[in-house]
Amino acid sequence: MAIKVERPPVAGGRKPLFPRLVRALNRESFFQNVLAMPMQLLLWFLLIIPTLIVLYLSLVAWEPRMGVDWWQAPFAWFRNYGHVLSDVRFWQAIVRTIGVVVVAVALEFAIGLALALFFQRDFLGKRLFTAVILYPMMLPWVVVGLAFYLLFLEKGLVNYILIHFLGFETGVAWYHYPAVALSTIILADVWQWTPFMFLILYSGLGALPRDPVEAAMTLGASRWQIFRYITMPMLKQVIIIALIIRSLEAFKIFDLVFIMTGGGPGTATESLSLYIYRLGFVYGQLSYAAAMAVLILVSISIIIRLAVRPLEYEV
Amino acid sequence: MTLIGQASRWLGALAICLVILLPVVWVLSISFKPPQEWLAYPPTIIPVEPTTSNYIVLFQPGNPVGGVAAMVSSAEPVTQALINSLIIAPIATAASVLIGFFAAYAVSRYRVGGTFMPFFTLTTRMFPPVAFAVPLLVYYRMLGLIDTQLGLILMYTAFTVAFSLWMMKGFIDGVPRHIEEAAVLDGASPWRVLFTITLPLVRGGLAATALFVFILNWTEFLFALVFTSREAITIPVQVSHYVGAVGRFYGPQAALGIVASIPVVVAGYLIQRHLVTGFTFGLVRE
Amino acid sequence: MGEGFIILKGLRKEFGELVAVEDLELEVEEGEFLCFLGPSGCGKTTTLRMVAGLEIPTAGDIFLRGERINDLPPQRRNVGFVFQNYALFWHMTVHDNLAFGLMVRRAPRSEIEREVGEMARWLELEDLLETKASRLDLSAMQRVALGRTLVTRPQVLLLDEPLNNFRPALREIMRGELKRLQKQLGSTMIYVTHDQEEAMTMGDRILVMSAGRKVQLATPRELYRQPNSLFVAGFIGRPPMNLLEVTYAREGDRAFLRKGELAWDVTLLRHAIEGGLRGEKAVLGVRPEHVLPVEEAERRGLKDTVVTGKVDLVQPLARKKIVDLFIDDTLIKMVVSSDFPVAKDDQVEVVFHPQETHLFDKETERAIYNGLS
Amino acid sequence: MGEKHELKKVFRRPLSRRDFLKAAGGAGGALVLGGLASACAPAATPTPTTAPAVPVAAVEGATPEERALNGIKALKEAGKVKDGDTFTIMHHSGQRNNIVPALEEWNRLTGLNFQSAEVGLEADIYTKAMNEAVVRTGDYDIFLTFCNWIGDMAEAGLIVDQTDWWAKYDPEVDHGPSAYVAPLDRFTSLYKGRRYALGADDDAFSLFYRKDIMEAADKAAFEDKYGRELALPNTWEEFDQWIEFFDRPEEGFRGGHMYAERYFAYTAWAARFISKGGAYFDDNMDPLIVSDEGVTALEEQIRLTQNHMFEDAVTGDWAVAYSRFPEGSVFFAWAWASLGKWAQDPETSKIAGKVGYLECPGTMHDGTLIRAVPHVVGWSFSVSRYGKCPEAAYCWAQWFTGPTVGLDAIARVGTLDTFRRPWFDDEKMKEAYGAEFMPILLKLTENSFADLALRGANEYLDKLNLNLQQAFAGQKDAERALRDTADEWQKVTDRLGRLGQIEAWRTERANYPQHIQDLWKKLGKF
Repeated sequence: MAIKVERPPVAGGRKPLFPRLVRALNRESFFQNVLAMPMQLLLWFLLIIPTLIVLYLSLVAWEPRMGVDWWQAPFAWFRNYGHVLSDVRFWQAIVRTIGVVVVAVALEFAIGLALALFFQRDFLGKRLFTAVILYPMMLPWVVVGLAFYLLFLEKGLVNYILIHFLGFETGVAWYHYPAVALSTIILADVWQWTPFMFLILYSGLGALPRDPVEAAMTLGASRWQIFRYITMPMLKQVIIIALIIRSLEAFKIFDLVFIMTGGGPGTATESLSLYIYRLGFVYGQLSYAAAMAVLILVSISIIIRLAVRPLEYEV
Repeated sequence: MTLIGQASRWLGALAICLVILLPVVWVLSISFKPPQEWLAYPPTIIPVEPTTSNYIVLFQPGNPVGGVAAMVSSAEPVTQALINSLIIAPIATAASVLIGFFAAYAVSRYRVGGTFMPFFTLTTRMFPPVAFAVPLLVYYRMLGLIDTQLGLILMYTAFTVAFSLWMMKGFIDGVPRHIEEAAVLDGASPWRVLFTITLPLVRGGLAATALFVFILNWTEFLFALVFTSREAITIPVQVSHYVGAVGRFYGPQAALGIVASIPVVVAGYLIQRHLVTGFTFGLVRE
Repeated sequence: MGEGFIILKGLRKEFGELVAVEDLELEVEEGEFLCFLGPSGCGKTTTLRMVAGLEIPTAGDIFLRGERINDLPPQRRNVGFVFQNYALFWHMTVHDNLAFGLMVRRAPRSEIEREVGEMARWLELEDLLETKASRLDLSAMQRVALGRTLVTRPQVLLLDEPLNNFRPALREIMRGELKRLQKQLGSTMIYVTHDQEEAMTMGDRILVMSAGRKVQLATPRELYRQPNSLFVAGFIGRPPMNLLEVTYAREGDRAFLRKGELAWDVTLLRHAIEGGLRGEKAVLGVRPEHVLPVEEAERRGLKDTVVTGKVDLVQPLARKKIVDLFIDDTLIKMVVSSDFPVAKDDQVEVVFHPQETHLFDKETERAIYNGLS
Repeated sequence: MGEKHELKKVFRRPLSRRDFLKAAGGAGGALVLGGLASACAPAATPTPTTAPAVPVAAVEGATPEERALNGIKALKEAGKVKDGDTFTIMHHSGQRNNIVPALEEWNRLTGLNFQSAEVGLEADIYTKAMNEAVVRTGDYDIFLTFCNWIGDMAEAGLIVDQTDWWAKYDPEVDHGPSAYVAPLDRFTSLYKGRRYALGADDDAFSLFYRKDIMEAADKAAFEDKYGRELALPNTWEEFDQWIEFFDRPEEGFRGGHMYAERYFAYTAWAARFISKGGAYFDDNMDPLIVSDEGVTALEEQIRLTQNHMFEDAVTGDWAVAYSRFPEGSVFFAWAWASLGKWAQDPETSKIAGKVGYLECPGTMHDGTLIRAVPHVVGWSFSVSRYGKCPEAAYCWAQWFTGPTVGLDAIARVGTLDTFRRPWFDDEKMKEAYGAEFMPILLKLTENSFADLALRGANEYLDKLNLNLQQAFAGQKDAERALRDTADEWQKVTDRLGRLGQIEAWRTERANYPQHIQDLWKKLGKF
């Protein structure tokens, strides 16, 4: 009887054509750097020069309509930054935007998580329902803005329902009062972006190992205890990342505000992005906008840095 | 599960979907309404005089919307924008997700770039795009990339790769390392481990990331507006073109919104079964 | 119901088209160490998971202490389960892993600390209490998995191939540990394994399963001596039992099993054979340790047909040798003491221990007789 | 996709301002030498040349269109353009129907390849135009923009001073039988006394009311209440009473819809303010809005808005007017001329045939009624300095706005409205707008004044709007809103350079209709 001698298989199952190349490719130090290279190249290539231009712009006093090329503009050094810090409209926009981010993201997370848990079990037509739930974020943002703008008009569908079905005397002037107007914007944002939270939490939950959950079950843990002590901690990474991503995006909220209220009445619902848009593209104050952007970048960086910290100590 | 459990779950899902669907139905309804009904009061969900002209006008711009002479649609046919979007968004998504996945693996397993690099990538999402637009334009002019598909592809890849990196890092971190180590002990090369062990395990995460990035790319407006003029305009820019002397053409805008969402819905439906992988720490259950 | 501690009645589990467990009947006695043995995919783990409540049976009932527990969620069965890959709470420390079961039962803090401390001492995990579970080595993981379960004092302890990931030497030590532990606790254990040696050394009784069905439930000794089927015969014992295809023939009053030129006189057994055999094809089984060199057979006064074989391979072990013989073109393994002189290509004459042969029906694979005793 | 961005273009250095002055300096000489180098060299930014007193076109041709075509011919002969050269016009989507058919015709006539690049939101046109000023891709040759943006575009060096071309080609804007209705001839094109654009639109705000309701009204009740006969209002006081009388909130029918929203809130206020004799600035660019005229005007308008209009007027977008009025839920509406067409179309309107038109109310000054009609936005053509051949691009604009071609183009549905005097009597136009409306529109236009058109116009207006919207929403009182605006305006002026702004404002106020300038003089303002 012939005895086959088993050798440990060579990578790829057959002899490599270029053994030295393959060995080099497989050397760990090389391997890991090659992996990260494309991203680094892309980002440096595409973003470093524009970033330097932004920084430069933030230090000069320049507007396109000054009729001077941007590289010829006189230096203002940190005057732009000083002006930003003493700009009331800027601070109001910051506070307002943070408020929207906190409320909207919290709601999106809570609802998204509830939905993701609800959809863990199988039931009839689950795929179809999932598709429906994901739908809102697939619409172009402009269209979502328009739909909600029309819904909450004084003579829109929502007020019609309030008056004719819920017995309200008159409709609500949704866009009139800052807090109410902001809530409609938040509502639209929640409607549009809860699916994202659902998507990421749903796939996060799906990717979790079943074993620890089963182990906890046999150890007598209740559903809530499993959720609290097993599922959530295991999902922590995904949750933090989802929250960071969503917060960063919500912080830039623009389309909905632009279409639904235009930031009005006055500046009552103006978000930071809308203000920067006005500064840069309506008022033409590009170097002032650049300074503001840099300030925002720095401060968000610090906040996110703190938020990211817990992730770094994970195994 | 019991039949009652099934039924209650199903009803719950139905209720959730109805709430979610209300604005969708509203958009859908507008897309079938003639101009005089777009803002009409009392509003109706079912169009009084339903019309398909909002859709027809997307492809044959000469036809007045809803047969109303004053509503001559004034945009180019959507074909060009649709083709552009169908080229730009998928390529940028694939590039972003792949590049992000590799980088995420390096970061998760080897801590390449320490803590700075992954964090640094996030700054691309912190910058208010308006402030970035003009400097980028200056740079793109140097590169000759304005109003080209390649220009948008590069830009979308760069601006979404941070999300790909972070989302994929989250999923890769969730794969226990000892599974990979076992494969290494069996003599597999690191590339082989990456493609045959890790990649299948994070399939769900990859699908979710790809879907999200695709949606971002598919619906991006500001850069598409600023960086294109004729040749490379995308769907969201095209949506904004449906305006006239009497305001926005809500009908065609809604119709295009619906049409534009179809590819995303299809993509979403196709990758859905990958969304939940549910692996059990490496070994297949008996 | 019966007096069994755990009773499975008509238990069945289907995964879609696939029938994982088919109409299983089983009684487990209190304090017993029962092993589920079978190849991968035979349904043993599924059965275990049904007992734990992690899978819901498609049909059939599970009784614990006479109480039907089919509808009881796993949380309320008080059944300990040690998973194949331990399923530790990777994000927690060893301490928290151990404390988990008590914590979710809202035991007072002092009690938790006491129990966890004791368990850690007993399992020699004291130095590792503050270590994250994901950083442990395999043996420590196994001990944590065990300790985490034992801390809740389950009525039944279910173990799913817990020693799979161990080196053989360590595995042997752990076997002893587990067995001792079980005796010490006096708890009922069901232990799933695909390793017959493990089952044979540990189990009070062994349930052999194949393709979702119960094949034989017996003590290790019975399984070894009286396998009820070809499957069990081939599965139990190492090296495995030699199996020869033979033909049964009556020649007047006498009866023979023939294989080529060879013939064994089975006249005395003919009633048993004729009662069991459907056709004329049968399989003759003899364990390698019962293939005796002619000299030894004569010394022990055992007479039977002498078979001549050519030595193909000799594998010396510590005190024995395993010899592969070719009889015509059939391979036979025999175990002889290491001082038996034999070399490759020698001609060796052997006798099958007449009281230790087994006969199986070729068609039904069921045992016709097991030895002469 | 990228052929037009070959590498050689990448390093093509854009003309700097200095090169530019040099080129322009040489232009004079070159003209003498046969126009070789200069034909395409754009004229410099404010070079002090005297405006041509009597326009005598240097180019052959009986009409502006002919001269434009001959201009292209000459440019071709000089080798400045050749068949198939591509020119791009940036314009608003709403004008496609006006422009594209004409483009095809033009391309057929000239052999050039003019193409349109549309932009959906008006604000985005500004964004893209100003970006072009910075980046200088040369991707655009002509901009069709709001005429009050030309200050910004000119100062940014983006667009070319057309004054010399006007002399050379004579577009017949401010003279001759088919001249633009004054004062459109001035404010659609002038910045700091130079012609930077060619007007292509008339956006004098038009007033519409429900003729049927007015006729059926209880005339006696009106007389009892206000002590005068029910008639179309001439002054703002009469107007306010008139609106109040027809406001029936309990029936879901409101008195009027006038803009009080985020982008056009200034319109209703400005009409009152200017007619009262107000002016935005004095000659030193100090705001004059926190004045009696300003505050009273705003208080009146706030009262009207809060008491007799739907909330939508404050918080909806401008298009809301285009559904509230035609659906018959307001008595009066004030918007662009297109609302008239829209409301008279039986397809889309429940009140077709029931629409009446009126002149804009005014203010009595010593027995003279002074009317002031806001001309809100309005489109005009300007030519990019960075395009292939600015002069050829200019020729297109002149051809398109010419008396014959323009008539056809403007009569098509789109966002451009009639602006040449004879067109107001044209049958095609009468049919498009309604014969009854044309004389009214003419009067409105004659009384119209332009939006602030200084450099930074967008910013001035936006800050005014956001304060006014707050006032209309009841979040600020009139004086506070105007004072806040004035403070912000001062900052803008200082930032942009007060001297330059003073120069611009002094020329800009000369673009107001004569009767308003007279009033200012009488009130001792200027």
